[in-house]
Formats: sequence, C-alpha cells, structure tokens
Amino acid sequence: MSGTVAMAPQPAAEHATSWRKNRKLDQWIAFWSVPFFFNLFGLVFVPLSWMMPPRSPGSTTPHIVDFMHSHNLLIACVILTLAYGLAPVSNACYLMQVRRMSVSPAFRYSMMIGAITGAIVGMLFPMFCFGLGAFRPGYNSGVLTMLYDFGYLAFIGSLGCFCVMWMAFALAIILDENGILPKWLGYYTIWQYVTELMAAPVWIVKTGPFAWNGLMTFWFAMTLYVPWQIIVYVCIYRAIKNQPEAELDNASPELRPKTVEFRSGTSA
Amino acid sequence: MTALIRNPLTIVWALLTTVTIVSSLIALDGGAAHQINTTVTTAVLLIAAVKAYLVIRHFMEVRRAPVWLKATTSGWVVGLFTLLLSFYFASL
Amino acid sequence: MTNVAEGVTPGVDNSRPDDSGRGHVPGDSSMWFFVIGDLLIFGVYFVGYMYFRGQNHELFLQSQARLNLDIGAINTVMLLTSSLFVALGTEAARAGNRVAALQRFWIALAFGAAFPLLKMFEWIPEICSGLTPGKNLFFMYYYVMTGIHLCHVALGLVIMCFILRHLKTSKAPKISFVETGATYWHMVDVLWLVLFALLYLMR
Amino acid sequence: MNTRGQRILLWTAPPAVALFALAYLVFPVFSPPLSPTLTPDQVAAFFRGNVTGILGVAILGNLIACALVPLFAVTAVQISRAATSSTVLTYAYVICVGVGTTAFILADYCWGMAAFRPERDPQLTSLLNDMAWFFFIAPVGTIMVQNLCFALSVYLDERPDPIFPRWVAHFNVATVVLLAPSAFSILYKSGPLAWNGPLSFTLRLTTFAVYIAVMFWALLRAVKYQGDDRVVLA
Repeated sequence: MSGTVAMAPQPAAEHATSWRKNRKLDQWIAFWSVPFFFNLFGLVFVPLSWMMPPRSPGSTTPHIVDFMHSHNLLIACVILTLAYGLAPVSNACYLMQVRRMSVSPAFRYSMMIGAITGAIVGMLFPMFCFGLGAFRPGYNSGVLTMLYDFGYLAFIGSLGCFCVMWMAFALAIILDENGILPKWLGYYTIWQYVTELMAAPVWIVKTGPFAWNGLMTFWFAMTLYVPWQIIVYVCIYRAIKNQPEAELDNASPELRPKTVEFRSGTSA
Repeated sequence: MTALIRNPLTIVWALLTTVTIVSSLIALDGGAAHQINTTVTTAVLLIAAVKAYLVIRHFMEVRRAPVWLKATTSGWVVGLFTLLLSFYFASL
Repeated sequence: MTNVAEGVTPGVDNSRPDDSGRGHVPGDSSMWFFVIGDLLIFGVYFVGYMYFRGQNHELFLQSQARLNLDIGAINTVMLLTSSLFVALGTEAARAGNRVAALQRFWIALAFGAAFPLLKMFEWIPEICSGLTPGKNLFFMYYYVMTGIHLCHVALGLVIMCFILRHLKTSKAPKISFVETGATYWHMVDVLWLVLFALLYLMR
Repeated sequence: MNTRGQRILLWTAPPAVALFALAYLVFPVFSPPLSPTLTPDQVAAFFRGNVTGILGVAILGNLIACALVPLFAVTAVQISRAATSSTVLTYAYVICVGVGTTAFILADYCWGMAAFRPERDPQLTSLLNDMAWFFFIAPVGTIMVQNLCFALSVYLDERPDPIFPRWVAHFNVATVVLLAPSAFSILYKSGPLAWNGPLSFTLRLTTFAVYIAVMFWALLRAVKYQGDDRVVLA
C-alpha cells in the first residue's frame, strides 16, 4: 500500500486545486486503482507464492507437500484477502465505458454477474486452497494434494464466468455505435474469451501441452491475455479522457444534451 | 446457369474440390500403411497450402485488395507451411 | 493504414468497389484484424501440433488411422461449396441482384449447416468407442482444434443468418456488411483446409 | 417518484440483524470461538458433540445469508445519487456485495458440511473447519472497498445539499481500518490476530454490527430527505 500512498500526495500538492476539481475524479480514482491491483495480484501469485507459473500437475507427492507447506503462501493469502476487493473496482471501471455504449444494459449486467461469480471461484478460493495447506502442516499428503489440485484447477480451469463476461464485453464493443472503444479491441476480446474455452482440457490431462501448466493451455493463453489486459487498460484510459464534460452524470443541466435523459430515467 | 458455371469462382471451386479428392486419394493410397511417408506429407501439405491460397485469393477477394493485405495473407500461407514442413522434416 | 480507412466508408450501397490502383479491402477492416489474428492463433496451434507430433510419430500415426477420412473429405467439400456460394452471393449482392444473392446465401447456409451435422456423425461414434480427448495427445489436439473450429463454424452460421435477414429486409443492403460476413466464412474454410491436411491426411 | 420501496427494503434489515444475532449467540463454534490450535481429532470430537447446534445454525445461516443484501442495495442507490461523473462507485459497490456475500455462504457451507457427517475422517472435518474460518474471518477486502466506495461518493459529491452527513463517510473509513486486521488471521494460530483473537474476531464482528446500525440510521435519514429526487442508476 505504502507505494502508491506515498506517490499520490506529490502531484496532488502541486496542482491541488486542479486535481480536486477534476470532474471525473471518481473514475480516475477507480482507474488508477487498477494497476495497483494488478501489480499486487502479480506479486501475490508470482514472486511471493510461486504458485505461478503453475507447477506441474504430475509433481510427486513429496514435492507437492513441500510446496504446500511454504510459509509465503500464507503471506500471499493475506495480501490477496486485503486486495481482492479492488477487482470489482477495476471491473466497475470497465463497466462505466460499456454503460456509455449504445447497447442494451443487459450487456453490462452480464459482465457484472460474471465479475461477481468469477471473483471467488477464480481468485479467492484457489488462493485459500493453498493457504489452508500451509496454515496447518499437520494434514496428510492426501488432503494436501487435493488442495493443490483444487487450487490449480479452480484458478486455471474456471471458465464459464469469465467467458460470459468477456463475451458480453466483446459484443458490446462490436455492436456499439457510439465508438467508445475501438472495434478491433472487441475482436481481440473474442480471442481472449476463446482462450478461456481452450483451457478446458486442463481437467482431463496431467502432462503435455494441454495440462494446466502446458504450452497451449497456459503459456499461449498468457501471451494473448497479458497484452490484452494492458491494451484494454490503455483503451479505457483514452475513453475516460475523451469523454466530453457535457456527457458526465454530474454535468450541469444546461450542458447536458437531451439524449442523456433516457439513460438516467430509472426509478428510485 | 451457364453464367454460373463459367464464373471464375466456380472454376476455382472445381479446382479446389478436385485437389481435395486427389489429396484424399494420395493419403488413402500412399498412406494406407500409416507409417511415416514424406512424399504423402509433402504432397498433401503443399496441396493444402495451394488450397488455402486460392480461397484467400479468390473467395476472400484478396486478389483485389491493397498490397499490405496481399502480403500479410500470402506471408501467412508461406510462413505457416514452411514452418510446418520444417518441423516435420526436423523431427524425422 | 490510410487505405483501410477508405476501404470501409459505410453505406457504399450497391456500388462496385473501386478497382483503381490501391485496391479494396472487402468488408470491415476490423474484421480483417480479427481474421489475420485468428489465422496467427491457429497457426500457433498448427505448428504446436507439428512439433508434438514430431516427438511421437508412432502415436500420432496409429491414432490417425482411427479417424473417419470419408466424413473428413466430405466435410471439406461441404465447406468449399458453401464458401463458393457465399462468394457467388456476395458477387450478386454487389451487382444489386438481391434475389440471386438471397438464393445463393441460402444454399451456402445449407451446405454450412451440414458441416456440424456430419461432425456429430463423426464424433459420436468415436467418443462412444473410447476415443475421447483424454485418450492421448493426438486426440486432444483433434478435439480441441476441431472443437474450436466448430465454434467458428457455429458463429459463421449465425452471421450468415444475419446476412440473409439483412438482404431480405433492408431497403439498401450494405455490401460492406455482406463482405464482412463472407470474409469470416472464408476464413473458417481456410482453417479447415489446413486442419484436414494435418489431422487426416499427412503421414 | 416515491421512496416507499427503499423504505420497505430498509426495514427488512432489523429482522435480518435479529436473526444474525440469534445465529451468532447459539452457534457452538462461536461460544467461545474455536481455537485454531486444536488438533484435527479435537475438532472432529467437537463437531461430533455439537451436531444439532452447528447444523441448525448452518441451516439458518444458509437461509439468511443474503438477508442484508437489501440494506446494501439501498446503499448502492444512495451512492448513485451522489453527483459524481459516473456510477463507477455504485457498480464497484454492488459487485463487492455479491462477492462478499458469496464468501460468507462458503463459510456457512463448510461448517454445515463438517456437521453433516461428523464421523468423517478428522483430517477432513478439520479442513472444512479451517476453510470455514478462512472464509468467515479473512476476506475483508470486499467490505473494505465497499465502505471506501461509499465514503468516496460522499466526499466527491458535488450537490449543494449533501445526501449524508460527512461524518458517516469518516465513520466508513474508520471501519475500513478496524476491519483490516482480520485478514492477518491467516498468519497466526494464537494471540490477538488469530481467528479467535480480540482483533480478528471480536473487533471485526463488533465493528460490523455497529457499522450496520449506523448505516441503517444514516440510510433511513437519507431516504427520508430524498423526496422527489431522481436517481441516476444502472
């Protein structure tokens, strides 16, 4: 936490007035929490717990037991439990742009529900599986290998929720007529959710390119996913930046064009 | 009807179908033993490359497309099949 | 990239694409972004398949022997024919001949719809006789690659229905929309041609 | 445009809180909270001895797991009334509620599962119990973000007549700080941060109870003064 907290006040002090007066402050705060979250997320899963890159599903039992006993898994768990609430913020940040599109609200609701279901099964539960193993070293190896499998399969093999979420995102971008996000991003997102489908074989095989640490199911999916995440992020940044002031929810009534009316006409 | 048959697209299609049957026959004939057979593999892969090229060129109308699109799609066909064949021969 | 922007000027109703000089990008340029990316992604799969095949020729050859080459070949012809009619339909739509375009797209749809149907006739007996994706690496590749391809086919059929509806109902059909869908369908065809050679034919 | 619906939903909170209090008071696992230092055999023995109580509360907990959702939903509506540039805070809040509630339900499942077949291998009963405590005590991330979203919406609100008094926002920030120690319960088996310790258990549950009470009052007030105000939602 200290990293960003220490960073924030400096620009704030310099442009104290302009910073506070930014009309899109809520969106910017949400937006800048995203890299913070993803860095933590990466930190938790890679250098701290070494859960990622995934260990082999075919590891020998002593190896698995050894890994499940590493204390760092617990520290990773703590950081994740503190930070996983930021995942909804990043999703909400993306949802704001989908909300501006000319598509039905059903798209953003689908994304929202996907985000809700995905957070536990794809993030918290797997991490807890590893944490539980490290928490009580007394468990026998059968329990530990089960937790190991459960953790990896839930983390890598959780498919449907993210699939629907990114499908709705892709479709919204492609069908949108307001040009909020570039069309090619929609097509890129289709690959992203098809790679989610490609992860299905991890439930079947324990070695080779389709295992959960395999060339096809993991590494190839990652080479598509990581740039995608960064590109989405940059596109969202530009979308927030380019949103005209008159279109904001807090725009003064005289600035607000008539078309915004129908959007905000929801009852109490 | 004759216009349809004389249409260049139909001629391309006839060619594609013929080579599909030919390549199936090659596989059935030369590859019946289900053993490594470099002749069969080279033949069917080259035929597949030509087929892919024809579809891209004529059906997808890349023939009339700007140079960058021609270059990218042809590059894909050439690159892919070069890689496939070299991986194949390297593994023998 | 400037060519791209010019190629997709919307609402180019029934006019012929300009053949002068720089050429014409058929359909939406972002669809081409998708097509080229998809070709590359499948390319990675193809090369990966070849690499792992090279590790164990014996296994792949033995497994290959259990595939149904007949259905594979028939399906190839189905997709080729479907592609032909899509191309012919696009040509007719461009020439402003809506009746012919509709007719050809219907035929294309019928041939395209036969593909998943035949695929089921191929898959179900295989799965019933124990040739599941877990059997070995060849069958894993076989099901994953043909499965993803089948998803593409399904999406293509949906797109084709939208094209049909567009040609039927809209006052001035947008040729760029027809071209976009056609481009996608031909890509599905191209991918199958490579898959057919890799999975069924090569030795 | 009236606020009757919001008021009805708000008043489902007191009975929900009463049921939660009942569940808390009769839950054998909480009186006193089971120590993390117990061996699997001791845990299994405890579950064998308290099947009725644990299973009963697990069922009750399952039934009322989402009982506070209406309160949170009304909060979301009030957040969306704040004059900010978008509803990003509302959306983040709603997703957080969904995620946090799921974690609670999983905790409830695990305790219920342990009591359902108490003759199970003690290792597994102990594992279910550990998992339940993990999901019950540790995942404070979502409620922290939830409260921060709420506080931000109050701080950033540009309307001349604020929806909430500012101290409600300060209070929400304070709860974030008070809830945070629970996350560290994963690291310790004894002391104040262990899952049965005063910081992880007592402080967390007390904070949550006070938080619900304060929010209930604040929301009643906010809805009362909402009047004909339109709500920008969704």
